[in-house]
Amino acid sequence: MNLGISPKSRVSRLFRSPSFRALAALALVIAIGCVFNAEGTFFRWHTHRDMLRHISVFGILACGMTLVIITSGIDLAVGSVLGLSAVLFSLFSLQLGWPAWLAVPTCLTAGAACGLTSGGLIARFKIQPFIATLAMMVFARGLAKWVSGGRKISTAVQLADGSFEYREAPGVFRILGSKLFGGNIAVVTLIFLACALVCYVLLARLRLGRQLFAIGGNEEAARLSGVPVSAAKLLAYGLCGLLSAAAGICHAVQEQQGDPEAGAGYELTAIAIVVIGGTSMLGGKGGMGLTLNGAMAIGYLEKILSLNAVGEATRLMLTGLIIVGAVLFQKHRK
Amino acid sequence: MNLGISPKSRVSRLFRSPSFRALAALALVIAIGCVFNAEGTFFRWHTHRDMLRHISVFGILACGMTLVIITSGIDLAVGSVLGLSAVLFSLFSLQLGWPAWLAVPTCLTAGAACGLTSGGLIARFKIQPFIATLAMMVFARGLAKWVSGGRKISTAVQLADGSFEYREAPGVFRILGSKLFGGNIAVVTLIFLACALVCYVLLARLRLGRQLFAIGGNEEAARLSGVPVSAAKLLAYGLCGLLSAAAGICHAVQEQQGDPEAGAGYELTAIAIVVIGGTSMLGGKGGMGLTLNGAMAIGYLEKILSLNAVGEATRLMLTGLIIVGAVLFQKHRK
Amino acid sequence: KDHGSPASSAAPPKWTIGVSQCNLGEPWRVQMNQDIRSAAEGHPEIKVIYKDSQNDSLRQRSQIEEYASAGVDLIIVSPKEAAPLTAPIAAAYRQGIPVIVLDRRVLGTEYTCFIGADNVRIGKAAGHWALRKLGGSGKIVELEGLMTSTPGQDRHAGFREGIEGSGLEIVFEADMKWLEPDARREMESALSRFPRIDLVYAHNDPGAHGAFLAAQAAGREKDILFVGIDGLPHEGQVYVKRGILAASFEYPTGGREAVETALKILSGEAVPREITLSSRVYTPENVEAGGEWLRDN
Amino acid sequence: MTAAQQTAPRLSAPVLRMTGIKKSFSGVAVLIGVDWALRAGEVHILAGENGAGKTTLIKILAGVHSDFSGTITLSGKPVRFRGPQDAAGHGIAVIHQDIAVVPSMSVRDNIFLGREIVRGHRVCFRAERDRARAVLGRLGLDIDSSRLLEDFPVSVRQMVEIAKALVHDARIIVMDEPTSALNEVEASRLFKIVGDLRSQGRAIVFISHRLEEIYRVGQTITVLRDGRAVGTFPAAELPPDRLVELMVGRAVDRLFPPRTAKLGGLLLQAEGVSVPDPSGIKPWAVEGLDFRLRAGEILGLAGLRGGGASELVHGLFGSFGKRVRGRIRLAGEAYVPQSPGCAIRRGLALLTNDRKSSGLVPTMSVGRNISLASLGRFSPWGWIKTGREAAAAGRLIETLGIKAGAADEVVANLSGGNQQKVLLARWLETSPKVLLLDEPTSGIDIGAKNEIYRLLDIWTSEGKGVLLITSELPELLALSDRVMVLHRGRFIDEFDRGEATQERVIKAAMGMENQA
Ligand SMILES: Nc1ncnc2c1ncn2[C@@H]1O[C@H](COP(=O)(O)OP(=O)(O)OP(=O)(O)O)[C@@H](O)[C@H]1O
Ligand SMILES: Nc1ncnc2c1ncn2[C@@H]1O[C@H](COP(=O)(O)OP(=O)(O)OP(=O)(O)O)[C@@H](O)[C@H]1O
Ligand SMILES: [Mg+2]
Ligand SMILES: [Mg+2]
Repeated sequence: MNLGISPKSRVSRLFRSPSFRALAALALVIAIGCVFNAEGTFFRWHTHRDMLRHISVFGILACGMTLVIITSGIDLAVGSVLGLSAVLFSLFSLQLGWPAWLAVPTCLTAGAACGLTSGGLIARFKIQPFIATLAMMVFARGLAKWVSGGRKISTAVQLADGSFEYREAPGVFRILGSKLFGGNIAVVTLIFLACALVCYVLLARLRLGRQLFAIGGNEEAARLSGVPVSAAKLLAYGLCGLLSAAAGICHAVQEQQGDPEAGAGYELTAIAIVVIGGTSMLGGKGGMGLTLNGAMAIGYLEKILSLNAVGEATRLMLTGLIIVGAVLFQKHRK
Repeated sequence: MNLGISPKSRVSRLFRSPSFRALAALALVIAIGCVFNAEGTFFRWHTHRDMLRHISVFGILACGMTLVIITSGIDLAVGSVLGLSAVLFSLFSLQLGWPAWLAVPTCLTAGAACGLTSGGLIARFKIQPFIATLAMMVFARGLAKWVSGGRKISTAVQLADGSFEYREAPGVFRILGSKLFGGNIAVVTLIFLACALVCYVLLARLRLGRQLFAIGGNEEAARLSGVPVSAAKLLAYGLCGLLSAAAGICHAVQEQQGDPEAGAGYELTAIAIVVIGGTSMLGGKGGMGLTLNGAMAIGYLEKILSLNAVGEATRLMLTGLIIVGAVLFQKHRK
Repeated sequence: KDHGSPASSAAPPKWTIGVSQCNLGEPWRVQMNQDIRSAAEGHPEIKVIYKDSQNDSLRQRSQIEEYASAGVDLIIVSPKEAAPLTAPIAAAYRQGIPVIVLDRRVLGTEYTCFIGADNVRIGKAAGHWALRKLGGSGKIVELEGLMTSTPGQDRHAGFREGIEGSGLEIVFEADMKWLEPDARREMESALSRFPRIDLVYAHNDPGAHGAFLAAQAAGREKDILFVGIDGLPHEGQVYVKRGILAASFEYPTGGREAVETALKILSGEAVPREITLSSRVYTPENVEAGGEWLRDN
Repeated sequence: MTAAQQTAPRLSAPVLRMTGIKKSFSGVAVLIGVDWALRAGEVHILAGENGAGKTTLIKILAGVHSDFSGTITLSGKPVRFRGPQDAAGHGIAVIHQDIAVVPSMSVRDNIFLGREIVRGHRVCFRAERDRARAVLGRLGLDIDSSRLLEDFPVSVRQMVEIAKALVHDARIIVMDEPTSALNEVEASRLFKIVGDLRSQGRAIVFISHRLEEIYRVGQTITVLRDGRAVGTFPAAELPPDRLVELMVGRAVDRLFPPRTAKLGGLLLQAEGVSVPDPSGIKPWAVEGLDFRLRAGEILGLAGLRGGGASELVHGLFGSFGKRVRGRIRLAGEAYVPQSPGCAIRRGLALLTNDRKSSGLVPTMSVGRNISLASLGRFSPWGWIKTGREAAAAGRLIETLGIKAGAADEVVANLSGGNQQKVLLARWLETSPKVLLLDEPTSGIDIGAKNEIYRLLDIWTSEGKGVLLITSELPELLALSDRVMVLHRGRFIDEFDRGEATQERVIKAAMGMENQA
């Protein structure tokens, strides 16, 4: 039987590969940007730099979300864990004056603990991921408000007499919130790219990543092939929590404060990034490359609408249309 | 081959049946209410009446969401379509003075059109439900803002000279917003129950219902067995849109205005109601009885926390804990 | 302090006040509850219960019904919406429970007292201030609060009225929905498009702060004046002290006034039907001295 | 074997003719011009090796694939189906190879799926229940039709798939490997039904890889090879050897190669093993079982549905966690089933009988499916050496003759038999000591079966032990050194190679003490 693949079909397979199709969606958005370039502003580097800075926090959340979605799960708590971590980090660094080497790991641990808790409920008690992480989403938001007393935690410290005193933000805030390479790229963008790289390696090269794909593809088959399903799921949610906490730190350093409301609704954006990239909500398929693409597509879309100062109503309608357009463009390329 | 089922196992099957377990979760919440009864307030009928009135709008959304989730889909647009329909209904009734028999069907049609559009993208163009309805969610919100000019549409009509004149709300607003049977039950609650009944019959008795279950259980098998998969999905999303529009009308009559921001975030609550009831996000399993239970559980949970004036942070944390508790309680009954 | 020891808390509270706050997601509203709490602290004769309706008028409506049926002695409500809350407030009022409406109005007259500030007036004052500061001409970026909300609309309308007929030009406006990250993103776009921006008018202080951070990142914060609204002690006022904002216009919460009025009502004194709060402007010059009261102009 | 042929009403006009059928999947041609015709009152066999295109041809007929070239003529009129519903409307019922049932629905709902009995739009439950009971009774299945199908093993699912086709009055009934999960008794019942249908003048298309079945039911045989119809023959005129040669392209001299492995020391020793019933209907699926397996031995497990053989191997493998009772020694050391991972490390391998729900990971490629159970070996310190992984997968694809476009082809695109080989490859890659094989040759073609039998002999010669479950009795008898028969979870009888006959095994399996 001749099942050899002709050169032509190899090309057509490239065109049909998910990564290529994801690129097509991004290309469409960029093309729109080139047309509506706001008097050339779209062609300047700092527009792109700002887009990358803005999307970084969402991108970090999307990295963790990718891991979880690949196991055919979902994590609704990423936004709340971001808020919790932003509050904790500000509290430790700004108000209690902890050094960065202590504050950062503590926050990451707290985030990972939230993720592990959801993961435990899902893996051990077989609660549906949507419910378990919904509960965590509400709980972590409550915790953030409780820790912060419902107020933003900033460099303004309340003194005994009720007046406020302003303190200098510590070095870690300045460093993480700054730009590098002659102001050409934000540090948070580098953090995002580093997270993406780590997740990429995990998914593409590490045993754990392969196990996550197997779980998403057919959990029972994975279990019977010796995949430690519970442990792998636990790790996926734990990592997702950890990355959410990292996003929270990035959010806090950019805002120079910890807002207990930070990250509300971000879970939807993070999921949208993952899915627009081309990863399937059903699990077992996808990857970090796609998520990176999805992040850029959403980032550019927002940037273009913002650059052109499109009014809110029109902006929303256009966003809806362009999302559908981009996804259709992905599908129907030949 | 004697594989007859003993009476004992029939009882244990009842205990393990999803409907029974859903009731267990509701029972847990009600038990909490009986303990923390806010000086007896929990035992008065109007507490329950108000809870029912409050949960009705969410419940109607959850009815439509149940249909969609059973096909293993999701509809994120319900909240936005609610907002759009609230705006349209207020515009037609309050500002343009259309009679109810014209305004109500027009709004329902608009909602159904939104649902059918998402359904078409999903069934015909094979876009993932999450993405298609996310796009619709954004689009419908934009449309609502555009139609309303970004303002709430109320009985205050701006005159030519810029001043406002208050008009009497038309009869339909008063009737739908009122209570019946000696003020013992709100009209919107009756609308909710009617919607639930219709959906119950659809799912449990009609051919379409069975097709939806089959699609959710194994879409490929359903297709091979001759189920008109696309048409059934289209109808499910269409009905979900229609019910969202009905919820929008109920929202508008209660608020006495059409707020273009109405329903923001309601989709999460609607999904939570469906899933806490016991319907699986994976599709193919569940039912309206469960959703009704879920609506009551969420409704009572909110009511109890509100009656006891629990603080914001504590309220959120308790909500998270009780959701997990209720779901675990569902699982671990013998 | 020894809670609950019979010696210190002489008598149990005489009156119960129910507070219904429409949303605790905004710092300004957290501050309002805080103000109520600190004002009530000195009065052991009242007990205050707080409920938060999570930005949902129907939920707030249930809360008012709950207070009415629980028979509290007075209700303080900061309504989310006028139309949907008019009926339940009127019902409670008719039942004989005094109701103080804070910040946003309800329709009709069936309440005891309204306490609030005037967003249009504040917006207009900001406009006048910008006009004076820029000397009649300049390019302005307006970062709007949620434009479907009345405060957003009023702050917008007032500001436009304030700068009407002058050479001030609004070159860029965007809805940042009261959110700092959105404000920063919109400001970045404005900065990339316009080489010259003289003033940023944001409908709240976090918005102005987000805009400042964007400008700082672009190295242009020195060329631009940032104006915000709200003037909370730990937010706007601190920003002004640090030189981030050129001005922050106070939007008073009325929490303290509400408690004072409530005490008067409960002890039988007559109160006016409407109390309009006056507000202050904080600038680097006057912030240490506690700001300057806005005069009507 | 050839009893059914004489009564065939010969040479009526064809009810169905497919001509010049061509179909390719994303550039790869699968069918390159197939012509054949089907007459009423005949059972028409489609034969061919795995991946020859039988299922693809059937799916075209069933309206599943609508983008093909060629023509379908139904009773002289050309037709083109827009979808499965359309085909069903033309009187075509199909039993699909990858059993198209919805596990989360009840048996009854599955049987009437797509063709509910309705009054207006309301489903008539009573009518459906009665008709379901009738058709299940015909198939000899005594189950409560309101129970969920997921409570039942794959054999019941297959019966339900058959029942689906039978409740509708179809002119043409297509059966794509309907017996792959059925045992002897159930299969005979099906053949009787097929005979009845034929005498009613229906046309039946039957696909099977079991030679004896082909000759038992079929009158006409069409052989497919490499996407072409090689020829159509009356069954009586095509001797089995020739059929095999036509399918495989070479002669298979002995289907069952002689056993050469020498028995070695004790490998697996079980005393008083009890395994819980996964569906929870009875407390134990297997109760108090003792057995031994020596190195180099193939121990056949026989029994009817509910006999407990599948549960036994699952229990040994740790699929049910630590709930298995009894003392087990593996290669001389105590072994307690804990989890599949543990079992794999101890040298056990389990090929399940349900490749779709518990075998394949459909979203993954062939290569990754193969390496899944032995990932640890390719990933020291957790880092996967993709080169070594691909090389190993390539080797096995070669050894087992898996027909896949490439090692990175998605496994869901493979033909059924090739998917089964992928699973075999997965377990071989773990280099197990004891192979637990539950229906290892389900859906595999003659040529490949022959290869697998040869491999089984080689592996046992290397000292591996095999627990073999298969519903194909000839296979069981030819391969097993010993056959152990279970009845309702208990040991009932045991036969050595010499004493085991089909009759004695069936009798024992039905619960009759067998002392002849
Ligand atoms: N959806 C698909 N996409 C790509 N290739 C496919 C698809 N379905 C089938 N194929 C390929 O078509 C060929 C024929 O498959 P088919 O299932 O028709 O074989 P078969 O004769 O039924 O084999 P078996 O006896 O193993 O069931 C195989 O090589 C298979 O890999
Ligand atoms: N006809 C039936 N009616 C009801 N339940 C059944 C029936 N057949 C099987 N079951 C249930 O399914 C469970 C699993 O069956 P099963 O797979 O045991 O047996 P098996 O020994 O593997 O047979 P096979 O040789 O067909 O694989 C049984 O324990 C039983 O509870
Ligand atoms: Mg096949
Ligand atoms: Mg079995």
